[in-house]
Formats: sequence, C-alpha cells, structure tokens
Amino acid sequence: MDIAFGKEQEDFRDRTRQFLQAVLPPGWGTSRHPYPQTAKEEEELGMWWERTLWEHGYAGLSWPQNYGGQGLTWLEQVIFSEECARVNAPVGVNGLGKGLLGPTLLVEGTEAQKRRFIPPLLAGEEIWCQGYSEPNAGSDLASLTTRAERVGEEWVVTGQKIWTSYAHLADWCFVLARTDASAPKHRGITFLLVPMHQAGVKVEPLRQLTGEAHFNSVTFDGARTALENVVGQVNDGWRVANTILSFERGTWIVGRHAQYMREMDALLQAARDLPGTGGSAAQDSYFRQRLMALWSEIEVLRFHGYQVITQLQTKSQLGPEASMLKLYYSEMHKRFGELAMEVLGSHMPFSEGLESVGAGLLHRAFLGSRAETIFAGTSEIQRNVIAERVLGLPKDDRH
Amino acid sequence: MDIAFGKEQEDFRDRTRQFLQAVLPPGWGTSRHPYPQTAKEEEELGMWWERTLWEHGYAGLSWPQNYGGQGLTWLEQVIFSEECARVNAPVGVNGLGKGLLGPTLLVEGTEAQKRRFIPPLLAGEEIWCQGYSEPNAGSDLASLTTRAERVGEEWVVTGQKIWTSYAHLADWCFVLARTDASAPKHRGITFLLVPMHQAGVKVEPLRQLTGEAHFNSVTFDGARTALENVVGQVNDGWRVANTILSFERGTWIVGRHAQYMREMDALLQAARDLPGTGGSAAQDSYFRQRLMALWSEIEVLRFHGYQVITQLQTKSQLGPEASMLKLYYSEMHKRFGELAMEVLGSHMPFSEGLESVGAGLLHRAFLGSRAETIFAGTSEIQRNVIAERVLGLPKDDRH
Amino acid sequence: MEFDYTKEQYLMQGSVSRFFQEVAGPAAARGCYAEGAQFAHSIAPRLAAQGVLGAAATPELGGSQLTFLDFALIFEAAGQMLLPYPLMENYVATDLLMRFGSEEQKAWYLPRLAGGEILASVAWGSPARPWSGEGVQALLSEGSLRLHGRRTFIPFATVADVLVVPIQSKSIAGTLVGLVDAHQPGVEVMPLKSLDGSYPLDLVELRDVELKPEAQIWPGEPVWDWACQVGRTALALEALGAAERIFAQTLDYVKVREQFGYPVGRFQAVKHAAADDYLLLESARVASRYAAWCVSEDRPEAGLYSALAKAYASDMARRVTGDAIQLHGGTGFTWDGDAHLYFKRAWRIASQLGTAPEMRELMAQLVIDGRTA
Amino acid sequence: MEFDYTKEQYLMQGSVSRFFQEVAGPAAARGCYAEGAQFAHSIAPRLAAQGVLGAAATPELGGSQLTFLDFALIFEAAGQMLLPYPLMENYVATDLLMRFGSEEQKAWYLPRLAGGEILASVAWGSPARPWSGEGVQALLSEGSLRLHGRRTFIPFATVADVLVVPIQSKSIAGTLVGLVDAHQPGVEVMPLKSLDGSYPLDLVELRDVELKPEAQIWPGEPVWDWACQVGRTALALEALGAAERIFAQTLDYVKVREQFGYPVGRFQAVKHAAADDYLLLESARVASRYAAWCVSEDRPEAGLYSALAKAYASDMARRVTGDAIQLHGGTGFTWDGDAHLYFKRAWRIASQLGTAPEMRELMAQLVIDGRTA
Repeated sequence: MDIAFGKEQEDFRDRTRQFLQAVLPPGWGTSRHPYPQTAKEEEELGMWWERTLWEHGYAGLSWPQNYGGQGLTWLEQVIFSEECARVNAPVGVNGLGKGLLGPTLLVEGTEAQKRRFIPPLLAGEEIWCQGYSEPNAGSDLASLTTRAERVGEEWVVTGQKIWTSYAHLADWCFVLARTDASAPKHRGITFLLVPMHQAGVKVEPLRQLTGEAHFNSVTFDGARTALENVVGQVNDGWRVANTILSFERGTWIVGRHAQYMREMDALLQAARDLPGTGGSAAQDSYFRQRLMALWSEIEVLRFHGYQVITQLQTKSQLGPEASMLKLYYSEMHKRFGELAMEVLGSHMPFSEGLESVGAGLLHRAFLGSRAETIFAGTSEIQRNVIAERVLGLPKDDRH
Repeated sequence: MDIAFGKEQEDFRDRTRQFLQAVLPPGWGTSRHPYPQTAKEEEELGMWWERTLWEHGYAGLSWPQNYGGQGLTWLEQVIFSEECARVNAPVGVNGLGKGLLGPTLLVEGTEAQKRRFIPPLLAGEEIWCQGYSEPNAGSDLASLTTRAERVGEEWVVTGQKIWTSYAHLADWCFVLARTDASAPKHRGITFLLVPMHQAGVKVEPLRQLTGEAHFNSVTFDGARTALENVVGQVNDGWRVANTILSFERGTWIVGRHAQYMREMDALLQAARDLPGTGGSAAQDSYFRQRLMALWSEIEVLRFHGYQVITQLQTKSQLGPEASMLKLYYSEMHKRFGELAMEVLGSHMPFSEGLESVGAGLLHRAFLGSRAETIFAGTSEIQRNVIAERVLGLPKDDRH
Repeated sequence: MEFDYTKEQYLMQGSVSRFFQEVAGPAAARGCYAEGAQFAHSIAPRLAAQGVLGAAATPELGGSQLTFLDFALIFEAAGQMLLPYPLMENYVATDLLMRFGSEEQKAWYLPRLAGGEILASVAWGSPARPWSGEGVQALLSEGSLRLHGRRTFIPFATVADVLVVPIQSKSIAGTLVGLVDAHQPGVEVMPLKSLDGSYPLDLVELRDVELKPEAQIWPGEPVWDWACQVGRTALALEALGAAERIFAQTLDYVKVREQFGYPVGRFQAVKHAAADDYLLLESARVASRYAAWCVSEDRPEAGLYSALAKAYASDMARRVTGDAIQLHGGTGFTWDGDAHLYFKRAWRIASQLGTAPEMRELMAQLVIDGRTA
Repeated sequence: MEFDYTKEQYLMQGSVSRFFQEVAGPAAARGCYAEGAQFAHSIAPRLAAQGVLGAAATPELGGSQLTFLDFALIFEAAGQMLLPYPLMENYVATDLLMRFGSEEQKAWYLPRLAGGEILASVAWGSPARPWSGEGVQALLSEGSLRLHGRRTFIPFATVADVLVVPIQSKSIAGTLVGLVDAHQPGVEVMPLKSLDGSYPLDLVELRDVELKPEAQIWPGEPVWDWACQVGRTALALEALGAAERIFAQTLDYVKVREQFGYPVGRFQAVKHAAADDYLLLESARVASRYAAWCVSEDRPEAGLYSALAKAYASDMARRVTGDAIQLHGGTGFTWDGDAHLYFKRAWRIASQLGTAPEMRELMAQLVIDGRTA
C-alpha cells in the first residue's frame, strides 16, 4: 500500500496550482469573493473558463494529442479535478461534451467524426448538450419516443427532450432517437449528433427549485442532421450510450471530495460562529457528533477515490461500482445539506443578504443536492443496480 | 376533545391499582425486585398470574358473563392493560388464548364451542397455543402445508408448526391446516382446535437469540381431533383467522405505552448515572437530543392510543390502522433498545451481574425488540399493507 | 374519552379549506415569491370577509370567539394551501389581546385585526438567540419608554402595521410586551432574502422608538411564553397541513406516473417510502392535536407538548416534503412543480420559534433535569 | 498510488481464513458461549502452530515480523470467523513489547506469546471512563511498586496469564504500562456475564500487587495511546470481517428463501436494504484500510483515522448485523441461527475501546477544536 502519486504527477499538481492561481482573480476561492450572482454571469464565466483551459493546455488532459488533447493520463485528470475543486474553480459549460460525448466519440466514433468534432469541443468553440431524457422517459430511459427518420441524405428528428443543461448555449446536441419502432425497446435506438442552430429546434428554459435555469426543454420538430452524424451503427445507440466511460466518474470523485470538504470547512466555521444549546454549535455535543459523522463520510469518499484510482491502474474502467459511488456521494451530500441547514438553525431561511452565512455556499449545497439523488439515475435505480449486478440478487423482470 | 375516561372507568382504575398492589409481592415493579431468572420460574409465575386474575375477576373483562367473562367494556380492558404495564405485572401464559382464540370463538364459534372452551380458558385451566407459522410459511402464511384429513369422525393432522409460544405448557392448539389441496392457496384452509396431549403431537423448544426458549416447534404426526372442533366452515379458515379482532390490538397499545415509558424512565436514570462526553450522559447534548426524540415517540404512541380508543367508540374494530401501529411501535422499540445500549456505552455488554445497569430491563428490551419487527407480520409486510390498503398504491400481484 | 376534533370543527375546516384553495395554493405562493410580502395585503380583505382574521376575539369586537382547538384545523388548512399571510401571527396577536390586553387595547385593535384593516406580525426572533425575549431594550426617558435594539425573523414585517415585540427593561427590571406601530419614526424594516418566498421574514431595527403606555402589556414574561407555545403549536399544525397536502399530491403522482411499464407506485421502494411517510404524518397529526388540546385548555404541560409537537411535526414535514421531491423525480426539482414550495415552507417552519434540537433541549430540561415549566 | 493490500497479504489471508474456518466459526463461538473463556485455551496451540500468534515479533523471537498492514486482513478474517481468542490483544502485547519493551522483556515474553504458552490480555477499560488510563494506582512502598485499583473490559481475563495494564502513579507522577502476572497474589479476576459470549470480558481487581521493575514499561502514556490506536483499528477490521461474513450469508439466504412464490431477494425492500448495507460495508472497508495504513506507517494522523475507522466500522457492523437478523426473518431470531452471534459481536466491538460517540468526540477535538493529536 502506498498512498501517494508519483513525482511526475506531483509536478503536474504544482504546475496546476500555479496555473489556477495565475488565471483566477485574487480572492477567488474565499467566501468573501464576489461570485457571479445571475445565471448569465455564471455562463459567461463558464465560457471564459472553457477557453482559458484550452489556451493553457488543460483541455482534454488524457485525450490523444492528434485530436487536440494533451496526451497525458487520467491520473493528471484526477489531480486537475481535485485542484479545481479545492479552489472552487469555475464550472465550464461544456461538461457534457467533455464528460460524455468526447469519450464516446473517442471509442465509438469514426476517424472523420473525431477529427471534425473533438478539436472544437476542447477549444470551447462548440458547446454540446445531451438529448437523452424525455418527459415520459426518465429512470426508464429506454422507453424514449423521440424518433428519427431517414429522409434522403438526412435524419429528421422529432420529439421532446428535457433536463438538457446549457441547451441554450449549445451548438450541438447528442441525441438518442428511436429509428425502429418495431424493435424491442432497447433496440432500435440510434445515437445522433444534431446541430442546434436550425429552425426545427426550440429551446425553452426549465427553472429549477434553486430558482436558476440551467436546464432546458428541447423540442425537435423536424430538425435535420446529415446522414453521417450517427455514432456507431444505426439502431445500436443504446449500447453506444452505455459504453460506460465510467472512469470519467472515477476521476470526478476526487474532485467531489475536495468540493465537499471545502463545504464542510465552511460549515465548521459557521458552527463556530452560530449558537448551539449552550455555547456555539461547534461546542454542542449533538452537533459535534453529527458534524464528525459527516466529516467521516466525506473522508471515506476520499478513500473510495483512492480505491478507484488503484483499480483503474489495472482495469481500464469501472463497472457497477460507479452506481455505488453515485449513490454514496449523492445521498451523503443531501444529508450534508440538511445538516448544514440544521446548524444554521434560525438563520436557515436567509440564503442571501445581511444574514446569510457562508456566502450562500451552504444553501447552494442544500438545494442543489436534491437533484443529485434524482438525475443520472435515481438512488432507487442505483440500489437496484447494486443489488442485481453486484450482489447477484434475483432480477425483477420489470426493469 | 376531552382526554379523560369517565368516572366509572376511573373507579375501575382505582380498584385495579388496589388489586395489583394487594396481589403482587412488595417491591414488585422496582428495579431491585428479584424477578424470575429462568424460563421455568417465569412460566410458573405466568400460570399463577392466570389463576390469580381469574380468582379476582379480572379475566375476560370485556367478555360475556355467560361464558365466564366479566361483562365490562373494552375501556376497562384498556385501563387494566395500562395499569398492569405500569407496575410491570407478570405476563400470563395464555395470551394467545385470550388475545386470539377467545375473541375468534366469540364471533365465529358455535354456542357449544363457546361453552366448552371459553370458561376453562379464562380460568387458566386450559392453556392455548397457536399453530399458524411453518418453516416455509412465515410472512407468506397462506402457503402453509400442514394438512388435515377427515378420517371417520376425526380430523387427522400432519405437519410442522413453528414459533408456537408456550406450546410445551399448552393443552390445546388452534391450528390452520390445509383441507383442500386443490383449492387456491387462500381457500382450502381450515381452522381447527387440536388437543396437545396426545401421541401424535411432538413439542420441541426453539431457543431464541435472547437465550430463552419461549417458542417451540410443534410437529403433528397424525394428531387427531374431533370432527366438531372446526371453527367456522371447513375450508373457510383463512377468513376465520383474519376476522380481525384488532380492537384487541387497540387495547394493547395503551399497555405498550406504559411499558415503554417504564423502560424510558429506567434509561433516563441510567443516563444520569453513566458518563457522556463530559459530565453524565444525561447532561450530554447528543444523548439529550436522542433521548428526547425517543421520549417523544413513546408519547406519540400514547396519543395514537387515544385515537384508537376514540375510534373504537364508534367503529367496532380497527382496519389496516393496526398495521400502522404495529409498524410504529415495533420499529420504535427497536430503536429504543439501540439507544439504550448506546447510552450504556462501555457497560453495554454486561447484561447481568456486577456491572449490569437497570437490572437487565434495558437489555431485555434491546434483544427482545428484534423479534417485534419480524413476528406477526414483518415491518416490510406492514409497509406493503399500509401502502396498498391505506394509501391505495397499485397492488403487486406477487403478494 | 374523545380525542378528536368535533364535527363542527371539521365542517368549518372544510369550508375554510375551499376558500383557501381560491385565495391561496401553489399559484398564489408563487405570486408571493414574485411580488413579496405585498401579496398579503391583496388577500387580507377576503380573509377578513371569510372570518378567519381576529378569530379569537368576541363577536362584539369583530371575532367569532374561536378557541385554539376550534382554530387548529384552520392552521392545518393554511399549511395545506401555503397561505401567504401571517395568519398565525394574526391569531396570536388577537388572542394575546383578548387574554392580556386592556379594554382600550382590545377595543382599538381587535376590530381592525378582525377586519383585516391592519396587519399584525410578531417579532419572534432575537439575533443572538432564537425566540428568546432578548434584543430590544426599553429605556425610561423623560417619563416615557424609548425602545432600542433589533428583532428578526418577523413574518411580513415590510407590510405590517403593528408588531408584537417582547421588550426587556433593565431600568424597570422587567419584561413587557409592546404593540409597536410599524410606521412610527425609528422603526426600520429590513427585508431579508428568505428561502420560503411565500412567507417572507424580515429584520426590524428600533432606534429610539417611543412606546406609549397604551401600547404596553405588563408583565411580559408570561405573555411571551404563552405566545411562543401558541405559535409553536400553530406551526406544528401548519407543518402537518403542508406535508399532508404534498404527500397526497405525491401519492396521486406515483399512481399515474409510469416507468418500466408500471406506475412507479407499484415499486416497493416507493411504497415503503410512502408508508413510512404516512406513519410520520399520522404521528405528527396526533402529536399536534394533543398539543392543541393542551394549549387550548391552558394545561400546565402546554410548554412541553407544544415543544414536542413543533419538533416532531417539523422533522416529519422536512422529511415528507423532501421525499416528495424525490418521488416526483425530475419534476420535483423544477420550479413549476409544487414540491419545492412545500419543502421550503417545511424548512422555514422548522427554523422558526426554535429548531427541533432547541425544542428537544427545552423538553430535556423539563423531563430529564426535572425543571418545572 | 496503490491503495490496496498486496497479493501476498491476500494470499496469507486466504490461508488463515481456511484455518479459522476449522478452529473457529459459529459452532466454535457457540462452544465458547457454553464453555466460557476456557475455550480460548483449547485452540491456542493450533493458533500458534499456524503462526498467527506473536506475529509482530522477529523470527528469532518466534514471530514472523508482520507489520500491522500485513496482519490487517487476519483481523478481518478473525471477525469473519468469530474467533474466540484474544488475537488482537496478543498482537498488541507482542508489538508493544517489540516497540517499547526491554531486551529482557522481549526475550522472556515473545517466544511464549508466539508459542501460545501464555495468554495475554489487555486491561482496556477503566470503570469510571472507558479506555482512559485511570483506575490503577501504583504506590511506592519499600522501594517496590504496589498496584491498587481495578480495570474492566478485559477480554478472556479469567484465563489470561499476563495482563497489559496502564498504571498511574501519583507518587512518581507518571504513567507506566505494567505487565501484570495474572496468577500473582492480589490479582482477583471477576468474570462478568457478557453479551458476546464468544469474547468474554472481565473485571480485574488489584489489591496490593507487586510490580517488579522487569514488568514495567516507562513512560506509559505514549505506549497506551499507541495501544489504543492499534486496538481500535484492529477492532474496526474485526467488525468489518464480522459484518461481511453474515452479510454474505444473508445474501445467500435471501436468494433461496421463498415467500409469495419468489425468492425474497427479489423484493425491492430486500434489495435496497442489501444495497445500502453493501455501501456501508465497502465504505468501512476503505476506512479501516486507510486507518491500518496510518497505524502501520506510524503516521501522525493515526489517532484521528483509527478513531474514524472504529466509529464508522462499528456503526456499520451494528446496522448490517441487525439487518441480517431482520432479513433472516424468524430464523434470525433463533439461537441456532448465526445472525445473533455476529450481531452481539458487532455490539461488543462497538462498546470496546471507546464507543462511536466517544470516537467522534475525540475526532472533534482534533478537527473542530484544532487540538493536536
């Protein structure tokens, strides 16, 4: 057992820290910094961040150099993710392009697709959104009804997708569409790349309970894309979409740990400032117990991260462990948000302004975490996956 | 809203208190009293208690006088149950006879059956046990395989029953047996009364995790009973057994509240004596919070009891609310047992002897409570019942 | 032994519920999120017309002399419909005046509170410690009391006309309760951005504000304790109402929402979550009913059981409304879904007038330490 | 970056596991419940022959010089098989002597500990406060140290030959660790009726017991702190082993036990309980692995992470073993079922060397208050 990265990686970490310090405004990462307040400001920042990463050679760290990547390993990606989380670096607007579409193309795409799409993706010149979920196809994604028909040399796409983050900024959408209605539900789906800037595409914002509107509903009403914009084979899109590039998730875990620990530090500071039953909350044994229980859970996420990194050195991808990690961090983060609000006590309702504690960071965790147990597979689905695929319990044929 | 019993009932309560004080040994109910230590001693006490109740006119409080009952109402039964729990009165050995068989006979039995069986039941002269569960028919009771065949003027019973409390003391067993193997699983079951003292009945003790052996396995190997010892119609035993006499459960609730509050008082005393993180556990805000949360839950059980009593004054029985109450108290009591052990801290393993806290009462609650979420319908089954019958969620045809 | 509301009380709830469905409900709550506290003004006349304002007052004073038990189901209905009006504060102010006010105070305030002409709020919070009476000091200056300090957590303070404020006075060594005119010079209301936009909470700073004798209620301590007990019980009932309403909507949703070819309500995970939530709901129902009885009957244990009900119901409501988001899936996370409105209300209620841990600490002082209430 | 045991470490675990299945396991545990601590004697020679005793000692002294990391998986295996022998205490005594003992102490004790000739236990508990070093005082009398006081929570004390005891001495103003001969006059062992009958815990009273210089280890404080950290990490690993074993049995059971025409493992309630338990198990696995690394590498954060692992793993094990009873249904409640043996072991471990709240308080002092370890 040896819990350390190699020297090469640690050098990369140093360079990354220097880079982050150099490009981020002074005071960034502290609770006093004036962070973007509106969705528009956040998006502008996200766009700037995409370009900045590209300019400084931090886009596509583990991707091949011939498509614009940096040709490093996912270890560097892990470190980069951790360092970004540590300083609360901005979130780019092309996360789905980089996290899902790019890796999918690298494995399943044609040479021409890779050359066409990956360089502008990494450069932040083309933003991607994801067209998977539909109003009636959430957890049961395979029952999607958006359809694509071949008309001449084009695909014509019709249907509604929802929960498409950043669709209003996107240039392209990767879409799962039904191309053979007579096939069983997991067959007959095709993975298509569809340009967003055309008449047949309508984007409407979906406001979230946080009050922000990062999600959208996207309606394809006879939207068109060229015949060659199919990834993989026609009718084989379900498999393509499930080409589990879950080592991406592995690299995210370490970043998540850093993010959660940053939130925990803010919470501990709040607990020192706020009253408990006698003395500060930080002196109150009830809150001390709960804080340390959650602090432990966050640290355990770090250990899970080490485990993932260790596994990925021999296996090239994660299997159903990804479900375990997703269930772990999403449920934990939800509990963290609730604990944070309990520590805030009577200050809890004041998410902004005069009485706000921790510059709203804790409130964002509280509200935002409610999404984490729902999207990308609800906790209920993750538990099914674990029970059936990891523990071998008998499958229920209904899902 | 008027949360008080009538004067008549309060007079009955006074008489009951006097009775209990008169018949129970001095010091009974305090933690210092030398309670029975072995199962045998407990059973002897239980037998004595059955006879004592009968002699003093406290057996069958709400049952008709012409079968030996006292002809009072279930309100007196509620009060009696509460007063017994308050002083930790002994537990009789005929609880299943009084709680299930008697009420069933009063509704479903023939006049002859009532006259034959109820008086000796109330007098403690005939002890009853229950032959429902089987090794492969627990939660799914209707899949039982014990069968009864008519041979001449007798039923011949063959099969194995388990979890039959006090079977080794019992004179009679009320048995669910399959009498028509070709009928659907809930049909073709008959409710039979079978004498225990015969060659075809073998009783073997089943030791529980508490170390005690109140349960038994009962094997019927050609056991016989007279033709008339059928309650209700042949093949209609499932309905007879489910004639939900759940107002009995309603009367128990108030007694359970008193029992749990007695345990809580013992726990609070232990918390005052044992260390927490700085000061006593009772001064430690972590334990104060958890103790008061559970204290609240116990009090809520009292309120549920009031609600039940109120309902029973207009309706004559409880419906699926019984599932709710069973789920409530069993899960709560399990948590209570765990909290008690946490308060004991490092003293937790010492259930007896020098280092024992609370005279073993808390340990009995801790271990005994593990059965409550399993027997008489697991918590999982109760949740199904609530979801389907109370909340109207779609039935799963698999149960 | 009759542990239930009367038929009349249920009937009244039914009619008020239907009325609340018109003036309040999720759409109105969203309106209040957008417009702010001003929204309360727009519905005040209709609330008055329906007779839900000033309810504790005698008929001569414009009320209908309802006891707390009579009104308990109305609080529940207000919770169900996310009423964007400080109804609890109106009730507390009214009943407080009935019980502790002078004849002059009753005669002036009660008809106006019942008629919805003035909006009353209660200055529940102290910046230092929630719901304690600290924060505002009265100084005796040239024979008149002058108030200094701040209180927070005051519902709808930006549109309130009168504020019920606990006041400490070192110079006279006592506590009083003041009826502070919110439009007086020196009263500065600072709106706070509050999570539950359908029930805004604000901060008020008092700078040398005169409190005339006719606006004083002495001694203040029992009055303030009483107000806290009533407030907590009302909040427990509101939390119950909020939770049961969104729970019912959630049940409706899982019965029709299909995934994997079945309504999701057929899956055991959903069933068991619903069963557990139901158990909590019904338990909070009897807990708040018992507290309502204690408060209504002025029982000595009202302090203990109002704390129990507040803690239990707010724990329950946070869990049930949170589960409602989860069981609604993606829809639960949208602004246009109702679940988050109830969720935020449940959390706001939980933070108000003492959190659950604070309530349990209060109980522990009575039950474990044996202090007397 | 290699956060895993080595292939050799896993291989050794495999062989020791197979061996433990022979000498221990549920049947042996039931034997220990019946026979008492004496049972440990009956298996000591075989444990010695297998090389699991005295493992930290160098080969010349009869050991195999295993680090804590080397031995971590053995503790896990001991938990899996409910080993009724104070293996952790044997390891602690051995490693303690290796690190802090004199050459004479090593030469006398280690071969005997490794050979299973003498049985060592550690006097973990103080009657007043768990795992603190208080309870036994040493008085200087005619040039020799005489011990007075009592310790509790001592595994297998009734059959122990040597007890590792923390001792305070006001007269010399210091703490030492003593190697107390359990057969000496004045040492009175009082067996306690313990819930986990496969790992009896006893109380020892010392009345004017002489402690010769050759049985003393000075200064005692760092030694005792170190012993607690090692002990806690070993207990976390044992809890992990116990939980994973009964969890596996439970999975096997729910795959075959049928009700309502299907294996119960097909019902979502069972699946989700299993998934949650699995998550806790795997989390306790990495937590205890990290702690084992800290302890083995003498990291300064070993105190913090051994506390974390102990708290996390014992919380996990209590939950998972409790669920095992529930998921086994009626069978889970029987003496003949294995679930209760694991359940009681998990609870005993949780109570030993500091409960989970005590561990978290210790962590809070480091993390929240910023005290240094």
